[in-house]
Amino acid sequence: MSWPMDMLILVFVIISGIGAITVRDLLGAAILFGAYSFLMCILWAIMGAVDVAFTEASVGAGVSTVLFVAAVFRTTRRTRD
Amino acid sequence: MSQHLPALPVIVPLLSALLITMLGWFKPRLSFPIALAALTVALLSAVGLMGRVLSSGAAAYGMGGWNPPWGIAYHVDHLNALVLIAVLAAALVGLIATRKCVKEEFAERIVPFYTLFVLFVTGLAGILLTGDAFNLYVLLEVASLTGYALIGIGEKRAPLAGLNYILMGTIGASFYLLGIGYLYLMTGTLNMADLAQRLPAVYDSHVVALAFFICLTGLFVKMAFFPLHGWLPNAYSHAPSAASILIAPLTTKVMIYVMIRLTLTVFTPDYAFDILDIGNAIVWLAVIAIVMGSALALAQNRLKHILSYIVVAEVGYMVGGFWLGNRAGMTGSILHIVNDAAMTLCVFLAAGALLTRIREDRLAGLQGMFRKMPLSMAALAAGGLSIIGVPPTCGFFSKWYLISGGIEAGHYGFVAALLFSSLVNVVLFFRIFEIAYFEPLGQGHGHHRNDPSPMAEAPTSMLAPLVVVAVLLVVLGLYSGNLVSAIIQYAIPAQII
Amino acid sequence: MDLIVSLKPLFAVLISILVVPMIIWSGNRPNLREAWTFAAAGIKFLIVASMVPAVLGGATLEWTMVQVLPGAAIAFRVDAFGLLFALVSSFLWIVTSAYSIGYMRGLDEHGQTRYYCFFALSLSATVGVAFSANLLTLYLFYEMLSFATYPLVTHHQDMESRSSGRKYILYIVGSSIGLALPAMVYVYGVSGTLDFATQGIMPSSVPPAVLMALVLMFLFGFAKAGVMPFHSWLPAAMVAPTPVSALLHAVAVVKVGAFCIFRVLTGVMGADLLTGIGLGTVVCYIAAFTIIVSSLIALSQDGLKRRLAFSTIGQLSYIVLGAALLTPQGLTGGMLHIAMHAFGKITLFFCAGAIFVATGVKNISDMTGIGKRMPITMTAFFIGSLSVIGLPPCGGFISKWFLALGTLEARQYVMLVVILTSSLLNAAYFLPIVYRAFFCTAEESKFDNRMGEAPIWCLIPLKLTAFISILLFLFPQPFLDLAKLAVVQILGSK
Amino acid sequence: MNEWIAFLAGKFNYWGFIVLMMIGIYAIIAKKNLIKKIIGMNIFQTAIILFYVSTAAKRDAGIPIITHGHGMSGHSARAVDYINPLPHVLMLTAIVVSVATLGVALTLAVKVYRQYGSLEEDEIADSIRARAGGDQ
Amino acid sequence: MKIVALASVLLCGGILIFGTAGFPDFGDPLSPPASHVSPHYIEEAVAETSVPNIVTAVLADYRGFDTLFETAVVFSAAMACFFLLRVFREDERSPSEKLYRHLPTGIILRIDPGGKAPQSNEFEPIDPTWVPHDMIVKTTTRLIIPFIQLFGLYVIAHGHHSPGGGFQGGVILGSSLILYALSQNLRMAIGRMGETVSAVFCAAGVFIYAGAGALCLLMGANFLDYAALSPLFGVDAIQARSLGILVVEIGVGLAVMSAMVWIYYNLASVGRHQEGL
Repeated sequence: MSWPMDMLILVFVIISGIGAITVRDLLGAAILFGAYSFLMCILWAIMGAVDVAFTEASVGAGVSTVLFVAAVFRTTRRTRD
Repeated sequence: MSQHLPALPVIVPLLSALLITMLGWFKPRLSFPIALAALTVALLSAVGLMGRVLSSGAAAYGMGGWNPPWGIAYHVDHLNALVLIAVLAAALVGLIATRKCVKEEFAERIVPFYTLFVLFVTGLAGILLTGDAFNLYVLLEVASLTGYALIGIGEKRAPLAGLNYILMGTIGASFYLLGIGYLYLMTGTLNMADLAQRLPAVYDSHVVALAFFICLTGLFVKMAFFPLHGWLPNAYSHAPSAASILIAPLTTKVMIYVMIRLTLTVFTPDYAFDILDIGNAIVWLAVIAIVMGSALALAQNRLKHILSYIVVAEVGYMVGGFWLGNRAGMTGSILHIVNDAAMTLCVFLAAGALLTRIREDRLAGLQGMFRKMPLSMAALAAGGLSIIGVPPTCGFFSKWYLISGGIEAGHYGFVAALLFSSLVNVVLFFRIFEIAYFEPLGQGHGHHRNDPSPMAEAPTSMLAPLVVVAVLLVVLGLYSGNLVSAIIQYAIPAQII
Repeated sequence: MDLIVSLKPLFAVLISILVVPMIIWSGNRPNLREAWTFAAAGIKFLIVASMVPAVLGGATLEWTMVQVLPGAAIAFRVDAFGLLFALVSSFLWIVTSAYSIGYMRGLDEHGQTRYYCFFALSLSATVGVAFSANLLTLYLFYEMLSFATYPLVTHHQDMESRSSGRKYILYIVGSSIGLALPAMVYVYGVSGTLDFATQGIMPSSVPPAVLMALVLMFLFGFAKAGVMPFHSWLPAAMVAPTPVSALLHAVAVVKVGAFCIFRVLTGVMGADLLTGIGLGTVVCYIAAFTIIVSSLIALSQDGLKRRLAFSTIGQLSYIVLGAALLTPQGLTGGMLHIAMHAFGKITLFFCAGAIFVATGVKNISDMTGIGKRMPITMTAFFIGSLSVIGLPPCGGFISKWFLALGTLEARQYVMLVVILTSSLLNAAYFLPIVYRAFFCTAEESKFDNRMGEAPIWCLIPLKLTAFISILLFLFPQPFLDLAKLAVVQILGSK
Repeated sequence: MNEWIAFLAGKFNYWGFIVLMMIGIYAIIAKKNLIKKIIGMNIFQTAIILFYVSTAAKRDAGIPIITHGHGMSGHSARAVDYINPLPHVLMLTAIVVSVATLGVALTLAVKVYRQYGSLEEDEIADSIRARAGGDQ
Repeated sequence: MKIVALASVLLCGGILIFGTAGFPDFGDPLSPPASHVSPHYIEEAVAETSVPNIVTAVLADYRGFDTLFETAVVFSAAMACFFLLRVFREDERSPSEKLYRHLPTGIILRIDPGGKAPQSNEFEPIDPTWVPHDMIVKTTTRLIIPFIQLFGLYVIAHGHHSPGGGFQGGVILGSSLILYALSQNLRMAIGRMGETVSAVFCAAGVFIYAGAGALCLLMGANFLDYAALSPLFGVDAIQARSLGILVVEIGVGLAVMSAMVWIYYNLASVGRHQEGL
């Protein structure tokens, strides 16, 4: 594990996390959340937690995002905050 | 088979829940009998467990045949056997009583309803029995997720209340998880007994203190301890009555059990009461919880809202009693877990019975109910008297221990809060009784009225369990002495006096 | 002293609970329903009376039901004092049942089945209080009585009874939970037991200030005794049907309050302990205050039942005073007053009810000349008044005599003055009624000369109680013996 | 100074988890949109997972899969060579729990939307008030 | 509100940062987690369970009970979504207009509210939100879905030796079906794997797991003690554990796959199972 890489990805994770809760389009938020999950998955892979990373890739970045998109599709994309 | 008893109260309901889905999907009529059988077997094995604990002391069970620090162990002693019986019995009675109700409210959803409910009980039973801190989290999630669904299915504001419950509940559970993580980081183990052994070495580390606080905060959210109670009133009062009957008596009590277990077994009383010395502060929080819960209950004008806020106040009783840190207070707290389960079941069941005949639970709608539904109202009165704390109902005796614990600890604020809350309960319940007793045509002297409006009681399948529970309140009260001397006194560590 | 384990006390308490299902079951057949009530009342009295020989022989009957707390059980114990009280209340239940029939049918009241049920429950609770062996059992039946009487007080179910019921519950339950319960828990905490004992159970280590607080908490906590300022529920509760006021608010409920205070002062605190630190005097003065002030208020009341209510408040404090004197004569007087006042006051209430049934009149100012209309009733009223004032030839004289002796014995001369003043005041608020009823000119009279008494079911009980009031003056022996024995049991054989 | 840097760098993953947790809680409390709250809840959960995974880390150790495979009879694996597997196991569970919670939460959000036509908390509160007013 | 939130969040973070100071260093091999319980797993897992992937060994055996309930959580989530969303009576708020496609020609009919729906078998109802699918997407997904599913099966089966296992495999299998629904439409996916199948499979998956545990109970050992199954498998106790893990992984895979698909069906169609993403 290399800590500069680790730290860099951590920063990206935080950025995408902040992005996911600030962006004013819920679909965008859902996609950013997917990105967040995927970056997190990379972070864990780097930290050697391969199984967790694998699960996060399929569950967090995959199914969760799809569920978010489905929910947004069934509700609304607009939001005021 | 008897060595497998600790596993049965969890496994049997789990398997049955799956059976309900697999068989009930094709034959929905089967779901109720399976659920009934499952809970009965679970209750019987819980009683068996209690017998075993009484005769030969605490028992342990290693899941998967692995020994504790490596595998997950179940651990049964007086404390959790008692709470387990209370929880399973309350669930069983609730299940029987709500049969008609469920049929009406969830016409096509009977199968998922019973599946979720049995899973809910599975989760609670697991929480009570497990001796592994992380396993507790998983079971907590089983119980919570099913609880969210059962609450969110209601009409009107229920989905929103359910969503709020999810958000708060998840924060609570995650805090607990984080606290366990801190403990794991400091000790490297998740087994409760093992944790208790390895923790003393790191007692001086503030990480352990932080872990304790985080866990406690999480549990406070889950048990709706004021001011973290926000989710409870709406969730319980907007849930369909079948769901609130089944959930309200159980969740908060089990969470209080977890708090007791964590403090007594994992952190040991020495740490919680002497090293951290936070007992006094938490009792003051409980005082606030009791006072605010009671005061907020006064401000409500719907039956189920009132009952929900009473639950909030009762949580304060149990938390405060436990943190008094003396034997009387803890006895009161543990006794009150059992009693409050029965009391809450009784009043919510009575409210459910009333709601089968009146659609709106505004207090004004209860006029003349004593004549219309005398038995249901009598049961509500019994529950109310028990919550007020009138002998010989069980509520009196737990309150007795709590008050004497408060006096013993010199914590007169807590005593005052308990009395205040009792008085508020008097006002609350007599307001209800008054409305239900006085009838719409209450003008003049009421002479010459020979046309009693027809009685319209709730269905017998609901009424019979209700009456049984109401009678049980008195029986529990009369035998609370035996309960304390045979069981509860062994549930409290000997070093607490 | 012999201890006899006996189920009798339990049966005496349970009999009127067991009859409740019967009453409900025969709710549609009034005659059968009232027969059940009579049967229960008769059996109850017989059970209680059957214990008299044993108790007079110096024995105590005991029955422990269940051990609910370590050192405190739900248990019954019949001693002389408890038996005296139970005897009075169970006998008066028979009489009141008869009166109820006349009254309730005479007015064609609604909800009569409910009425008889809760009446029976109240009597269970009353006898339970009388026979309780410890403070916990006492409290249990005390609360049971509070809740069982609520439907009776609010029987009319109109706005007035609603607000009275509210006041009733708030005062009675509020004070018992807010004051008596914590005091009781404290007593349990320091002494580890709640059983009544000959010289009390309080350990000597408790500081006087705490004792003082405890005594006051009990005194005001058992608000049924109507010690001021916790008295105003009683006038409010007069909205109840008159048999309820008669039995419960002149005998059972209020005497239960006084009985509780008696028990606490003598059985929990202990006479020697209280005398030692002069606490009895404090209670004496509180009682004296109530006696005088309530009599003064009674003077200004126009409603007959309200005047009787304030009179009751004053008379109750006589009993408290008797207990607080803590001398043998004083205690005897207090106990006797429970019985004597009961018969006198119930006669008065019966009369008030009979007047209401026959004429519909409630206020004293409307009763001018009623003596010609209802001579029997008003004669009984006169006898009752004499008994309550404490004049011979009525039972009330005897209890007041002992009370007066008690004040001398305790050297509380102020109390003697209080008793005498109060007797004067009693006369001042009762005798004008009698005077107004009989001695008036034909123009002043609001009634024509026709005789028009209340139904026979109303008349017989009030004649009976009036007669017994006189009889008790002539033959006070049964109660006097019990009271003397009780004093020995309370103070220890000195 | 160096100690300070070592302190910061030695635990930087923990700082990351705290920041993410704060983001999550902030979103749950302050955001009015229900979906945003749910995203916040998920971020909060992942933060805790990150914490656990960080506790598993071990310097100079490999992923927790025994490389020799079967039949390694002679020498057994040394603990220092492999990353601690236990937190990974726990976190697999936690991830699955979080997706399950997410599913139920989204379901309820959809239900709420169908009922009130909005996902904004304040608008929903307005419409609840309007309906309550309409009742009376 | 925002300021309160910010303040409480900062307070919370501050407390946590304060707590972090007492942590063992990141990656310290001597920290308690690295030195107390976990070395046993690392050193003994292969000998005791014959599974080289320690995570799998711990997941499905040492802490198999956790995993059982984790699967139960997924099951209850799926059940909860069904319970909450599924619409059984198609009455309220039917869409204002309905679209039908004439299958042989692909022509789309628009029926106004109140209009009579075509009765012929040649018409199929389609979503009002429907947009014509892109041919490239359709064809590509059709091509890759079998491979995704194959990979999913591999992940389940090879969980003993490489990262993966029931969960990951189940999710991948489920995603393949979701992808199918996304690229075609929901009705076709439901045609492939109906609601009954998903529900029963989901329960059956958990049942396989719990049943395997209960079977051990019946064989006289503790719950989930796969070693007791060795007579059934015909292998020694250690190998039986390995096989037991495989059995439960299959159960997990089945349950998770159906659960994911089922949740998606209900969420994407708001419980109508008619139209959706």
